[in-house]
Amino acid sequence: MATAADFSAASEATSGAVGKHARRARAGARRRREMLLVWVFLLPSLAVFVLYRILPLVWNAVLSAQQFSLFAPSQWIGLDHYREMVDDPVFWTSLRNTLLFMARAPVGILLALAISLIVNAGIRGRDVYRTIVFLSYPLMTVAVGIIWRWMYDEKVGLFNYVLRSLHLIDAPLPFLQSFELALPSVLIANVWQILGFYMIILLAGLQGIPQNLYEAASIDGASPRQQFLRITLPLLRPSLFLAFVIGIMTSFTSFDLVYVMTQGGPSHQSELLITYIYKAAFELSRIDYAAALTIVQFALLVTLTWAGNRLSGGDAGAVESGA
Amino acid sequence: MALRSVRRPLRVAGRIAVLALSAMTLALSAPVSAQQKKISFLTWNISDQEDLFKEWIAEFKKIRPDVDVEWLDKKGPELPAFYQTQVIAGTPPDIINTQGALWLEYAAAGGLVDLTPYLDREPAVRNRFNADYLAQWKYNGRNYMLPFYISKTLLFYNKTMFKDAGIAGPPQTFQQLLDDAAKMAKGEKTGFMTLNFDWLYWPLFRMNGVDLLTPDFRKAAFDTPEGVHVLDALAKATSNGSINKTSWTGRWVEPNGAFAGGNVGMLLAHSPAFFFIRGQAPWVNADTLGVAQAPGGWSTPNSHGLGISKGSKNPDIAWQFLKMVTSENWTEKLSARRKVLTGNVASDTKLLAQMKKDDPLAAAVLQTQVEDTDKLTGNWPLANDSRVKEAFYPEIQNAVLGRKPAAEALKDAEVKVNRVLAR
Amino acid sequence: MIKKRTRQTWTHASLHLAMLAVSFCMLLPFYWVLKTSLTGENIFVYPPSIVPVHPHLFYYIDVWYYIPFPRYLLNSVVVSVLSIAANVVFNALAAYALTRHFRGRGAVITVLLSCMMIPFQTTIVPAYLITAKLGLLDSYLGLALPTFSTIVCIFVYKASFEAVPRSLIDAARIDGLSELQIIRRIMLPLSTSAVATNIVLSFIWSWNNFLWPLIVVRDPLMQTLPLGLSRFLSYHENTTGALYAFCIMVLAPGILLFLMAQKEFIRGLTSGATKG
Amino acid sequence: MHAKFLRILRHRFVAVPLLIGIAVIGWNAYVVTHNGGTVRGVVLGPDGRPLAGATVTMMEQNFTTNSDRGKTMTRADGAFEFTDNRSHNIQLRAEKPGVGRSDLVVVRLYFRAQDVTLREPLRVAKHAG
Repeated sequence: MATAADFSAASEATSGAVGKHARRARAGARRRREMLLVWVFLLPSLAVFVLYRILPLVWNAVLSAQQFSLFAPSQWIGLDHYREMVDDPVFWTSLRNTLLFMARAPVGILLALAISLIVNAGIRGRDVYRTIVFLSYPLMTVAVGIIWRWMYDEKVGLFNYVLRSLHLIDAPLPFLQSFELALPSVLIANVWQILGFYMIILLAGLQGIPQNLYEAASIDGASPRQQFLRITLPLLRPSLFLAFVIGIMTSFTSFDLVYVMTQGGPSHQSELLITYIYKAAFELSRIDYAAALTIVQFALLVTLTWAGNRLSGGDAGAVESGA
Repeated sequence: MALRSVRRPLRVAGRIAVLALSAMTLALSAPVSAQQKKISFLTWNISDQEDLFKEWIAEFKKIRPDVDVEWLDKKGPELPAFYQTQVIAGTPPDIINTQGALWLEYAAAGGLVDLTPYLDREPAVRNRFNADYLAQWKYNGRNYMLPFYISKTLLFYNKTMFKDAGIAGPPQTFQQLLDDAAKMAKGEKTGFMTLNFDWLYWPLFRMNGVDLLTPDFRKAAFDTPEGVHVLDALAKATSNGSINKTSWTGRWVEPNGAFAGGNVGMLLAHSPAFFFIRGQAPWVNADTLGVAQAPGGWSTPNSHGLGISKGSKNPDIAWQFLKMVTSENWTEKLSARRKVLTGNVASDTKLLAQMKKDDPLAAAVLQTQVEDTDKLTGNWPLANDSRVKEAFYPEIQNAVLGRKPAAEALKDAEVKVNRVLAR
Repeated sequence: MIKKRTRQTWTHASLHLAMLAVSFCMLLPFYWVLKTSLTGENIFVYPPSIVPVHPHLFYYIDVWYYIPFPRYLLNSVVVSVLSIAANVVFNALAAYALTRHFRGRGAVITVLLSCMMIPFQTTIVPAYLITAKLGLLDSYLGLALPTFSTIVCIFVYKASFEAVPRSLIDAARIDGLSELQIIRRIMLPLSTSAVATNIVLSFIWSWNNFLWPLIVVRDPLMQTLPLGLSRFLSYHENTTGALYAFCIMVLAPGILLFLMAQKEFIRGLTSGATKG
Repeated sequence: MHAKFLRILRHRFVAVPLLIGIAVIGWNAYVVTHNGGTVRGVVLGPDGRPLAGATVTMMEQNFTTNSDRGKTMTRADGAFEFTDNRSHNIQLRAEKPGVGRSDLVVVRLYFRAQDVTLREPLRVAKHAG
């Protein structure tokens, strides 16, 4: 796949008849015109993100260096909040939980990849399966939260009811009340809800792969496994990368299911950074400390994604250098 | 040549601008009324009383035709987010209704108007209310809120399960409560359950003489042998199943749902829980559900108050509205429709009398709300009440769910609470 | 020959078996929500009842009358339509720009990626202050503006725009099509699955948006559907059946749109053949 | 032109909204013609025969409380009729002093003020205590 740079070079070569100087002037004009065009196209989206993401981030950054009180003027206190954060055990627990929570992204993506491959394989009833898997995503989190909390209930929950009737366990497992099982339980519920979303992203990627590549490969006698490794996976890399980045992202922003199911679990054991930020801001009325937490979380995420981007070679989902 | 090539992106930019403009005209912002004065009141998850609030607004229109009244209602977890955003934006609702101790945070930070001068000027308004309940909203001796509707914890018990386990009546002591709970805990049934938000579980400690803080509220006072004994007993009862684990991690739907399911012996909760449970439990009637004070008569109030925001542009009009709303005529309507006690002594007695005839079981529940009002606990006037809770309660969870021994948990809790109190 | 067919039927059977297991796990919680919305029973009763006990539809009718459902539905639809329209246009433009190489392209991509990392819950207060300054409080535009562009969808478009072969674009440019026409006539028709993904996702995110409308709207007439939720979580009455019926009614439009958009997914496959 | 119009009509994004629109209009038409608010029924005495002169109370049930909406008397043939029902969720109870009281019958309707005739009669029986 030729990159855009080769494109502009090619079109320049075709107009060789005109003098070199004129050609360079026209190329310069065309590049300036293209630059203007690109920025005009980017303007609307960037405007929305500046207004509703970047300015609030700046607001949080400024606030994190202040002693803010709702009803009194706030004073500058520099890095006190960051110092307080260092010896705040809940911060470290929620940070550890958030990193653990990220482990669900690959699990979810692998499951979704398997499902979308099967659904894409053209077996009968594929639309029904696709809708069923997607069904859970648009459901409101409060309903998901209450039902999963009931299913995990120690005494009357469904899981314990099934496990005990199959004699797999003797004493009921206190899923949401145990310090070890609370976070994994919420993690499973989150995978259950977000599976449909990953499936859509991967399906959109699979649809983009031209069919004739498979036909050509099967004529050459490539086995389905080889076809998968040499055609599907490479061409699916942008979608997989996108799904993985979203997976990391949403572990920092999947607030409502944890908040509805366990409010941070028994003594912060299922507390994520995002639920701790919301609690600090609105339950403890400490918006300035929450702002500092937001900045630290943002910095952490930027480094994580930059590292991920560096590891996977191509820049942000583009696959020019590959295939 | 250059002109033509520049014109095309301009045309493109023009087209995008037109699109943005047409989107803007779609903004149907609400019409701004003339210099008509306006007050607004924000209620805490009481959207079921929309008709009553409309009648409030209509009545106030008669008293003050020059004032428009706007009603807002937000669910519990989201009310602080909405209110704080409005305060920062400089447009706080004039009147705010809070539950539990949230008002303390705002009052201590100077966010609520001190109502004491208004009350001193009109003693008749002060005398409307049950003094113990009115005192709930005092901070440094100043009154910041009026009672909107009041509730405190009581002990519900499942009479059928009591009969099956051979227990005569409600427990009178902490030890008897644990023993009765142990008798009923078999299979999926558990003996005791409590709500845990806003210190509702605190009577379990207070009935053993354990208090959270020293009388001057400066230091933690719970790390005592009695404290360790109580926490240790609760931990043991939770591990052997006589206390349902959801007591320590559930919020509202699960504990009440489980009790309504009919497989929990006793529930320590406040009166609104009764109506939630009755709605879900067809088995509830005077013979199957018992109602009593917790052992020792101790209870944690969880009342709703009405206060005036400091940022309000016309506090006097807001006060006039509050006076109307807490008058006997209107509190009577609220208590009749929602079956709650409003702290207005006259209308409460009238409601109780009426309820004894129509709904004796609900009357028994509400009767407990006005008894032993001198034994209220779990309501310390702390400016940073939520931070103390955030420091204390996780350690209790560590102990009762068996992650730390009780003594160690209380010691760690004491360090954390003292650090919060010192800040 | 026979061995090949049995092997094929065996793999088909195992695929179906796998999908049935997945469907069972996905449907179980959903079935419970549906069952409770029909019977309104207390789910904490033990043993759990698998089959609904004399189900009826009257909880759905309670929900219809209990909150101003038509008005909330209208608000939600207007906000979602605004959001979808803006999403498709803005994301396609941005993605097309990103397929071109220009100075600062890497910077723009890192900015977009970093914007993805700012969770909405931390931007409530500043976003409200900005909307107030723009004078868009209590308005459809104020409600929809934050969802006018989604970074995920920009990258989905970018991936499928890059799959469009250069030759088609060069030909179009030689024919004198303007950039916008190229996008509308060539790029979008060839990435229908990306468009479908964008429509479905932006619909669901704006439709299920709960915290933002709760903060930005004071006028009860401008509230969107999810805000009716607090009506069913009120302390004071039994609304379990109605709560689940409400959740199903909020869910239904999302599923309907997904079913309709599914065809786009499949057509995306077939049109892929012409690209080669 | 005709074929093109048909093709658009069959297109999903046009056909489904159209169908929903027609269903909504049809349903509203049915609602408008059937919402007189009349509630008819029959009251039977302990012996199973129609009971005249019994008072039937209608209560409107919403989630928090149920409030009285009115009373009517049964005619000679034991039949009764309310004409002012505005709710979609009502409860009926018949009683006659000296004879007894019927159970509380919950009547759920598909829309407000739907005209309904009770299939099951209200049975007044001697209640213990």
